[in-house]
Amino acid sequence: MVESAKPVPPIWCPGCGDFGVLAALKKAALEQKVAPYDLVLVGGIGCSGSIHNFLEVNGIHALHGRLLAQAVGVKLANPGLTVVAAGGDGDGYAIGMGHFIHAFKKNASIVYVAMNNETYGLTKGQPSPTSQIGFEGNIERPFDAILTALSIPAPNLIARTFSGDPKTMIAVLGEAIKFTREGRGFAFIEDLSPCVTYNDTYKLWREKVLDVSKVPGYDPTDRQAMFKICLDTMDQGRIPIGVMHRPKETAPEGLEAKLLGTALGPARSDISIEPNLASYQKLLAALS
Amino acid sequence: MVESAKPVPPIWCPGCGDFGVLAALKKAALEQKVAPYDLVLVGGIGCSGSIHNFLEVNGIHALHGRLLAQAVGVKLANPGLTVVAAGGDGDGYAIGMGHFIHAFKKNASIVYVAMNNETYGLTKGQPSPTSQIGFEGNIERPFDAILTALSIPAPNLIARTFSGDPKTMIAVLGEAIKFTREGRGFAFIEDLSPCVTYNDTYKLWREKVLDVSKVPGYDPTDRQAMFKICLDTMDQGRIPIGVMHRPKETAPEGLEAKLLGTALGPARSDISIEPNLASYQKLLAALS
Amino acid sequence: MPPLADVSVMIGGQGGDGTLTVSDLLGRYFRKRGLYVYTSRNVLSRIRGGHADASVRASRDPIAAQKSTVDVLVAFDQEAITIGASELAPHGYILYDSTAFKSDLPNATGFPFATLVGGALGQPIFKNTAAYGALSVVFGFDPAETRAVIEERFKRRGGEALEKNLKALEIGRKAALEAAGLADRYSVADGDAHDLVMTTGNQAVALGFVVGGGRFFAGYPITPATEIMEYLQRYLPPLGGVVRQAEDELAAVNMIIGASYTGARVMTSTSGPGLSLMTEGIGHAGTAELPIVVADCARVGPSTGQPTRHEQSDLSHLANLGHGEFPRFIVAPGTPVDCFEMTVDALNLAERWRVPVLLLLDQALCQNTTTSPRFDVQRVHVDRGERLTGDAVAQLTQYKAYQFTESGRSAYAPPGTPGVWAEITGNEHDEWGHVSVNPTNRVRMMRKRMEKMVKARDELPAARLFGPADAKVGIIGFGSTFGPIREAQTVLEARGKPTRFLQARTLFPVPVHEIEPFLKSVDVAYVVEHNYTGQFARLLRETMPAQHAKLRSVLKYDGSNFRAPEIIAAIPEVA
Amino acid sequence: MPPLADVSVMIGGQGGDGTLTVSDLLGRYFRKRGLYVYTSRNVLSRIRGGHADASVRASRDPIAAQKSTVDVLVAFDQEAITIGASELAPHGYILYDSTAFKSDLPNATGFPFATLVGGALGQPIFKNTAAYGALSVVFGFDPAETRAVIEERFKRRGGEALEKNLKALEIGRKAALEAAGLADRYSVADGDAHDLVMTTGNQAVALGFVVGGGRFFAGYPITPATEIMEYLQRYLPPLGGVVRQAEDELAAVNMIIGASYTGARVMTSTSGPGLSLMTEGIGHAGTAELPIVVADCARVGPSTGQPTRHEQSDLSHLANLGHGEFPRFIVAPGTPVDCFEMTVDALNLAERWRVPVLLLLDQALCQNTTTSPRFDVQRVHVDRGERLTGDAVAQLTQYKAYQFTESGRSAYAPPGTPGVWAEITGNEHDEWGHVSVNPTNRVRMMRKRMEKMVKARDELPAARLFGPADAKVGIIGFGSTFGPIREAQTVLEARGKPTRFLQARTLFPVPVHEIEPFLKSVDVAYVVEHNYTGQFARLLRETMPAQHAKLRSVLKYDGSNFRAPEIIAAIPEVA
Ligand SMILES: Cc1ncc(C[n+]2csc(CCOP(=O)(O)OP(=O)(O)O)c2C)c(N)n1
Ligand SMILES: Cc1ncc(C[n+]2csc(CCOP(=O)(O)OP(=O)(O)O)c2C)c(N)n1
Ligand code: SF4
Ligand code: SF4
Ligand SMILES: [Mg+2]
Ligand SMILES: [Mg+2]
Repeated sequence: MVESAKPVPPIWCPGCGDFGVLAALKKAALEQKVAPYDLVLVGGIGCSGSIHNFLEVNGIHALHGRLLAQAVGVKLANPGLTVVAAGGDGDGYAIGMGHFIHAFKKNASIVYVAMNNETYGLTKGQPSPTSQIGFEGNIERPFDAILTALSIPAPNLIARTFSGDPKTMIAVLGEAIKFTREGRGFAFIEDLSPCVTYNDTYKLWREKVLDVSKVPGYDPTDRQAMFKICLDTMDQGRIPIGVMHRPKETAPEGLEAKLLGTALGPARSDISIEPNLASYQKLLAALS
Repeated sequence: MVESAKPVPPIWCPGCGDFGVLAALKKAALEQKVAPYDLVLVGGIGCSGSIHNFLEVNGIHALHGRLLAQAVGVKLANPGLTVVAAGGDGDGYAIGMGHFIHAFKKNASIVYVAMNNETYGLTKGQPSPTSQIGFEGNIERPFDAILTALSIPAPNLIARTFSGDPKTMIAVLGEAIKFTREGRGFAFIEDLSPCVTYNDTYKLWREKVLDVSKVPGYDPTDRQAMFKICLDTMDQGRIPIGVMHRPKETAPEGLEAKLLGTALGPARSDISIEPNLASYQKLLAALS
Repeated sequence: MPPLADVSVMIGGQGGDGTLTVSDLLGRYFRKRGLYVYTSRNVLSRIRGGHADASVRASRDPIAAQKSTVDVLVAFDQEAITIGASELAPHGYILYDSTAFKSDLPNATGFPFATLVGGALGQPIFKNTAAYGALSVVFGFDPAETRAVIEERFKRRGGEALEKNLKALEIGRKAALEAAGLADRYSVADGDAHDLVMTTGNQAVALGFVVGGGRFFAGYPITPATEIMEYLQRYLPPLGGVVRQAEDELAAVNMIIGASYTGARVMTSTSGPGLSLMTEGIGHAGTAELPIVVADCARVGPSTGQPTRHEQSDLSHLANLGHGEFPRFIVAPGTPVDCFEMTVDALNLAERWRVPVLLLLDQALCQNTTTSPRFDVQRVHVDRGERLTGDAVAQLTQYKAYQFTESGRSAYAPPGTPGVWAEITGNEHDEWGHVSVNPTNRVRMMRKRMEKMVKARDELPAARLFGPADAKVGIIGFGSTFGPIREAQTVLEARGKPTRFLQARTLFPVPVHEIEPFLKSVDVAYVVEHNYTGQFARLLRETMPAQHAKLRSVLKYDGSNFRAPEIIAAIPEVA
Repeated sequence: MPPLADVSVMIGGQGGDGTLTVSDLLGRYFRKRGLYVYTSRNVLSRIRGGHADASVRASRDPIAAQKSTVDVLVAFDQEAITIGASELAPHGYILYDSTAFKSDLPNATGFPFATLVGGALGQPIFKNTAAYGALSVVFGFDPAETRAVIEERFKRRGGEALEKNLKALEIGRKAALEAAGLADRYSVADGDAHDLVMTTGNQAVALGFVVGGGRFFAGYPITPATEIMEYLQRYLPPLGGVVRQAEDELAAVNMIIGASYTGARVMTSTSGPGLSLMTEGIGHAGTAELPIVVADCARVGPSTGQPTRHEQSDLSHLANLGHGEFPRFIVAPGTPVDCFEMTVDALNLAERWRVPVLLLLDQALCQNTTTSPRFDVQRVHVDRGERLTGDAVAQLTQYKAYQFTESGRSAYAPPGTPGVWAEITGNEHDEWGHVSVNPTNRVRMMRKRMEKMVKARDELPAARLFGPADAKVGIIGFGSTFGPIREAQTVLEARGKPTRFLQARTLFPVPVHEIEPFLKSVDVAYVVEHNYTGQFARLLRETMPAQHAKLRSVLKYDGSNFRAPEIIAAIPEVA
């Protein structure tokens, strides 16, 4: 057996919510029988973004905020890979906001786990786009990624989990991996992953989370209804968790499927001259 | 009278929807009695973004996609100015998407007119984030800025107008200018402004637009209801126009008001040493 | 007048007047007559209206630059005359559309093209084809071939479009034939250049990318780079490749980085503003050792600058871009064939050395059309470096993505290779790809990366030398200045003033091994470039300070590209 | 042993062990004794865990660098010994926390700090204060003053925190007093440096910004720049200023551009990755002639690199960043007083010349603390250039934002000035600010902008010279290398080997008028910098090629900053 990069021990503070994501991801990948060499974990920059170092998988440490652009590139170039992007709320919703919104629209079949701790952990606790008013002087209303995700008309899987609830996490992550492996498009999971050092919300969140599937009228195929359920839940001071959108569409709607059908794609094409010679000569002959 | 930069003739193709925005803006600014030297027009890069060259106002031609960041800087530095940012759908929803979403959240009192022609005009007709499927090979579902605007929890003014309907445009632009001059926060108007050269949608849009205020249950203070009205309207193949959100809040909630209260702000502060000497000495003395 | 062996026609008008069509039709005709052809344009960054002009030049000799004088000027607006008159040759003549304005110039004839065509066809826009018709009379073109050009050009649009254009042609011909003294005013000597293609640098780059094995492209529209993406949107999908218009340049460069990680051959293309935005991404590729190619179609900077106009002022940025230090190769083609072949080189170099390769182009090279020899697929060689397949990996005991090796190149097994995983990062890392702050490792990794610029030296595109080896006046240039410099050399040669021209094709790392001997061989060397500070000359001074006294700069930064006489005039030793 | 006149203590442990607190407490004590103090740190880019260390140095002479040897090492983990032992002076000693591990080294004593404190106070985290207590015994500190330091440091947190720290102190003292042969093992000579402040470059920049009239700041968190934003969040709002944490660096730089347009004095601060992202914005400011200051707190690059570690490898990027060409000034302070004063200079220069000014810092300068003379507000002068008020505008017949003038500076009337409007753009423009492609205007505008770099020459921060004018060995440096270079000079001076040091404070445009005479005056000049390619030396070679043979590079790029002996060792003429 060839020796390959070994995982290093997590660099997180003891008790950090990110441990939950790591454990759940390990479990879900195993349950979904993804070979480690077929799984690509794209990490952001932040405490959360180092997650790929702690697993025996292909890992690419992207630039701050660019993990989704890189992840989409990976998937389109080799649709055979299972691609999971994971990073922080600062990474995803501040510097990465443009790519975040466009990821729903592009709808490539990748999983994105945004590890939301309502702060910038690695740079020591500044407010992030999801921070509450008053946190470290924050005066802007917190961004709600689920509401915005629901506003983008594309057949994405949308969910929120909580690191204090590993069972749901594993189930949702498993569903998301499966969803993307079926080529059905973008699967977004916001995981509430407390930063015990700068913003310890474990207790608060445990009290506040509310599983939307328990709310009367729950129908994850109906954007408009879910938008209302989420807003109402938030108005009651609770945080909705669970699957917020599970598209009706079951066909492989993923961008890579639309672009490539069943072709192998750029990474696995034979690019030597011989097999392509006829096509090349045709192209060149068309020059006038 | 001192001679200052004179407007140049518009460079738009005859019939371009952007002429509508120019005319309406001129009218609305006049009606709102904004002195030309107190009005700052921040243009994006695109056909639309050159609008500031065609009016007798302060104009700053921002970088492609950065007009909102620059406009917010203008307002926070001198809250006495009336600030209108205007640019294209490519500028605002593609390269500028991150700042777009954050503009709602920041809620500085500026008007933003996104001139949506569902294409990149100035670069000759490529698909933009709002392009329909099939337009110039586009395979991504169009982004709907109004739905997404409604998903961001902040007391913004949100509206859509149509260059083919100047009366509504003038009214809505006037309301937006007034809203921001009262320091109430961010006012977003998406104007449907057809590109007659690359994507002539005048006729189609004239048939499709539907004034939401005519829809039963119309209540622009209720995000959730408006979200539903818009989705339903779209499901019927129509394009909702009108005011989609008019916040209940009437206090000066704008970011500049929160930060500065009634202070004059950075641009108008006296920064000479004398008047500040005592404060400076206190700061320096605090060094240990 | 004797037949012209080198003819130039300029067509000016308002955006939308169809000036480009006239130059295109003329170009097609001249090519049929075995001439070398160069067409260029000078347009505003707006879609309609505003003055714009197009030029076509045809010659019995190879050319890749505008002529310094205009033989015939076609004016659809007054501005065309204001601008064009100063360039008009003494024997030159002006045809103008008298629907738009009147001119008193003695050497000018007005035709109411718009009115004539509008009356006959209902659509004045065909006035451009009428002007082509009038020109065909002025130059004494063969009527059948003149017509054939129209048929070829409009056959795809077919039907009514073709018919109306043919009618407009006749209207123009008739008007010119009826005007006194215009018929056969000039004649153009036929040439013997055949089996050439007419292409732009952008098209050649797109073709080079495909044939070089490029299969993943992401970009964002920007003048003058957009056509590369547009060509690839046609070329790549049938080959199983992917082209994406990204939401911005940050996404574009990061998408190709992600795709490169999987082992695909990738490229993006952009111009100055987009390039500036890609700065962080390019540095990431350099550190993470992910091969990417970035084509920069330079235009007038800084900032939004002049989007449609010509400059070569991105070189300093390219050579130094990015915080920190990482290796990069900057290669600069000078002709369409270069564009084709060096895009392949760029892909090979990027993958072998696992570095970002920056393909530096300029607006004139990108968008002007040149007659070019056909591209030769036989000369293309795809070299993937130490790329590991599953079988090869199985033979290993260890797989380290950043392994220190003698050659300076680490083998790479893309994700999906059974048994191994690639751990890739833009943080400083050890051989395994694990984040490391160990100072010894840091120093080794820096050297590993930076020494690629030394070790790859002999694989980088070689400079080309033109002119006698004993000439004492040297000229150095890159990119589209190739055309006017070669032309200047020819003129000077004929005057008995030989020069030696080094066409640099690798600009960074500066090929000292090529340029130093060259500098030593001449008394003085003129570095010709389109920028203010003499960017390539600055690099030469930094790397070969001992030769600095020989260096002179010939600079132009007004938005237009060099013409041969300007270069000659700037060299006192031969001017 | 005689009293130490220059003492160094290193404290190593896991992140969260509180090593920084120990160095801070020691620093406070030494300052009370009239010593110059320098504290530095070596931390990982992670919040807890992983090895990190802090160092404190105190000396009777001014210092701004680490000592090359460690007198006493405090180890909370085994790694501290692995790393620190090699730096330990021959007479050095190690105190370690025997709760964590055991050591057999002869010159080491273990104390179960964590257990002792944990037992008595319930919280082992106070072990760091216990270590401070033990150190106070080892160095024979005055007990009352040792205690007073704790009181000062924890008085703000007050109550329980203060009480527990005081108890931990006593626990540490007691343990050390009971250990054989430790008490008064060393003594440190008192100094006579008083009325100094202890500060970092980041704090000094923040203060300079405020006093220089800066009122608008937008930034995005990034190590090692974040503290500038954090200080300003405290300083500015009471003065009517605005500080915003933006959504990213693109927003930050564009927000300050917008604010600058209104006439406010603005700044952003960042480090490499953010700087790369700001490239396009900085070029926009340069073209639009909107004054901005960008502070770059350099760290180890390229890409994400080593976020917490030291380097000076952004200079080439800063000097060349951006497509196209636009003017910029790069100024590089070397001390906290420089940081304060040159931030003011940067604001003045930016506004007078309407250019981007790049304030180049480095991690060591930004984050290490130095004893510094107090900042003198009397030396601060606010110069707003040709800024037009409403009254001044009323006297004009014309107002052109980009007026061509003899001085090269155009007057500016911000929006809101009655009667005029500012038309500002990053496209090429005429004097009025209207988009223009006129070639003559283009050339004039390029010259207008670029010549600022020539015309402003005598206003740019001047280099400083140290050492005898007739010394034949020259040293050139910038930024935090000031400290170790000055120290090296002092050592060499004492050895009878004089050197002359030019501290460059303006790096770009290269101050040829300062450096050329300097180079001419010496036989050889060592350019000391923290990067791989010798970035400043490259700029010198480019601009003064005739002097190139004298230039030598002394480079370090392993993430740590120079110590004086390393510099001495690199200069064969004196080593
Ligand atoms: C372009 C750029 N800007 C800033 C930084 C500095 N930075 C590193 S991590 C981080 C934010 C981390 O916050 P988040 O994404 O929420 O991750 P967390 O640490 O909370 O998991 C920032 C701003 C960077 N690395 N790159
Ligand atoms: C950073 C950058 N990328 C690309 C461009 C090229 N560009 C100019 S305008 C434009 C898009 C215009 O589309 P839109 O914003 O919708 O405006 P429209 O012309 O349709 O009004 C682009 C991509 C640029 N100027 N800067
Ligand atoms: S700082 Fe916060 S987010 Fe980072 S590892 Fe510690 S607990 Fe987790
Ligand atoms: S190209 Fe389209 S958007 Fe641009 S000016 Fe013409 S009609 Fe308007
Ligand atoms: Mg976070
Ligand atoms: Mg548009």
